[in-house]
Amino acid sequence: MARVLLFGRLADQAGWRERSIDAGDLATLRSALAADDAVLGEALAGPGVQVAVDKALVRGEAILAAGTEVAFLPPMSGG
Amino acid sequence: MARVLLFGRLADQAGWRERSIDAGDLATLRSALAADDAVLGEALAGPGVQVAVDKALVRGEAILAAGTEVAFLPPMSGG
Amino acid sequence: MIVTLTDQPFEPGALVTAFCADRQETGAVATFVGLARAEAGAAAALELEAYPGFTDAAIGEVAQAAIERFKLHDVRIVHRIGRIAPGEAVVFVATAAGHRREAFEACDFLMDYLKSRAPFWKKEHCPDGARWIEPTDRDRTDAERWD
Amino acid sequence: MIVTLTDQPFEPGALVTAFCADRQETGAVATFVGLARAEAGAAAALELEAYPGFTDAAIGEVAQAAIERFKLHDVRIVHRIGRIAPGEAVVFVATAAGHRREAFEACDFLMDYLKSRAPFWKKEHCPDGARWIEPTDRDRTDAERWD
Repeated sequence: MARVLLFGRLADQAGWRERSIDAGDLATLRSALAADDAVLGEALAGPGVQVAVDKALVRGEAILAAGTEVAFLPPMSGG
Repeated sequence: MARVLLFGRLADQAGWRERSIDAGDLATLRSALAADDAVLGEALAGPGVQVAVDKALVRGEAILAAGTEVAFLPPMSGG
Repeated sequence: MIVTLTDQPFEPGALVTAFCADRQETGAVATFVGLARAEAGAAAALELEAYPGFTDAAIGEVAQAAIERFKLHDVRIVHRIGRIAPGEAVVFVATAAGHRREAFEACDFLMDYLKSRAPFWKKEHCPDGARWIEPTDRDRTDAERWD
Repeated sequence: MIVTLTDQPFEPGALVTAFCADRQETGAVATFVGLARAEAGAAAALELEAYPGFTDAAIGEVAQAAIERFKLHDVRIVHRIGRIAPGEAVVFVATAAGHRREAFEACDFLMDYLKSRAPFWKKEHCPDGARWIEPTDRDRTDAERWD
């Protein structure tokens, strides 16, 4: 189970901020999220959305161990 | 009588900071000061020394009414 | 160097007092306080979201880079998160250096980073609804001065 | 806009608190605190002489020029005079503006003026005697940036 976090407009779009999802890698996780909510799936793949795995930014694929935290970060606005 | 004020190194050189001197204009005042202390007279005419009459900078000659404040200002150092 | 994210109002003056205390080599302390503009009641309330553990770590890395780049003695950063009322302090940055040029430039550099690139998500609550906002062109231009 | 010369120690944090209070349009407050460096006891004690009524008026004129040039909402300046112990605050400048660029630049501008051109006379007291000092080349170069 990965702990999935959504921030900013992604959380508003999805209607949730945190959810546990069973997925062994990032691609599987993305598919599970898109199967549940196609609009969210598209938003997560949208321009400028970054992914952090256990608080480190990753590009492309990542293996997700049990308890891994995956955060989807829309473009950052600054403070 | 003009009230004469010295600042910075000029006061240290003269050994006084404030003195009343009878003079109707700046040239007379400078002569009186130089007659009393030739080294000071030279310092007051030295490069970068400015004169303020009643707290306004003046260049060249100035008439001194009774009670006028004349300040000799060595080069300013900033704070 | 300390970076704090807080969802509670904070007092910039108290931070300045603590930051200036007991310094030996420091001749210059520059600070910046960003306030949520009140604009006579017309202002939108501001909501800032951070990713705790990620946002503060990212800011800390940039603060450390500033310490090295500008030869700082110390940095203090406090940033509000959550809902911020008009007139309240949003951000505080203090930099300590031997001389003023380094203190000013580092404070300016850190503010440009915080306002344009730091991992926050900003929402404005207006009478007609809420919207997520992006950095302004000026924020981007300011930040690019340091690249 | 307030300019104060004081021969007593002052607390920069309290000035920041007062300066930030009750602002409507101000989004940005930049401040600078100049400290007398302690340098582990090796520092010379500093003595600053001013011409009361002349020095504060001259500073006030430059502060007013800064308000116009940088579109400031407010300026606060406090400058110590007399004998200043190591570690004590020598100068405090705060600028309030709508946005940060103007607040920073005005604070920087005012400090350059205060450090290089303001009507003060500065004496350093060292173990081997006292000497009057002049602005450094860097002070002059910094101040000339604004001409």
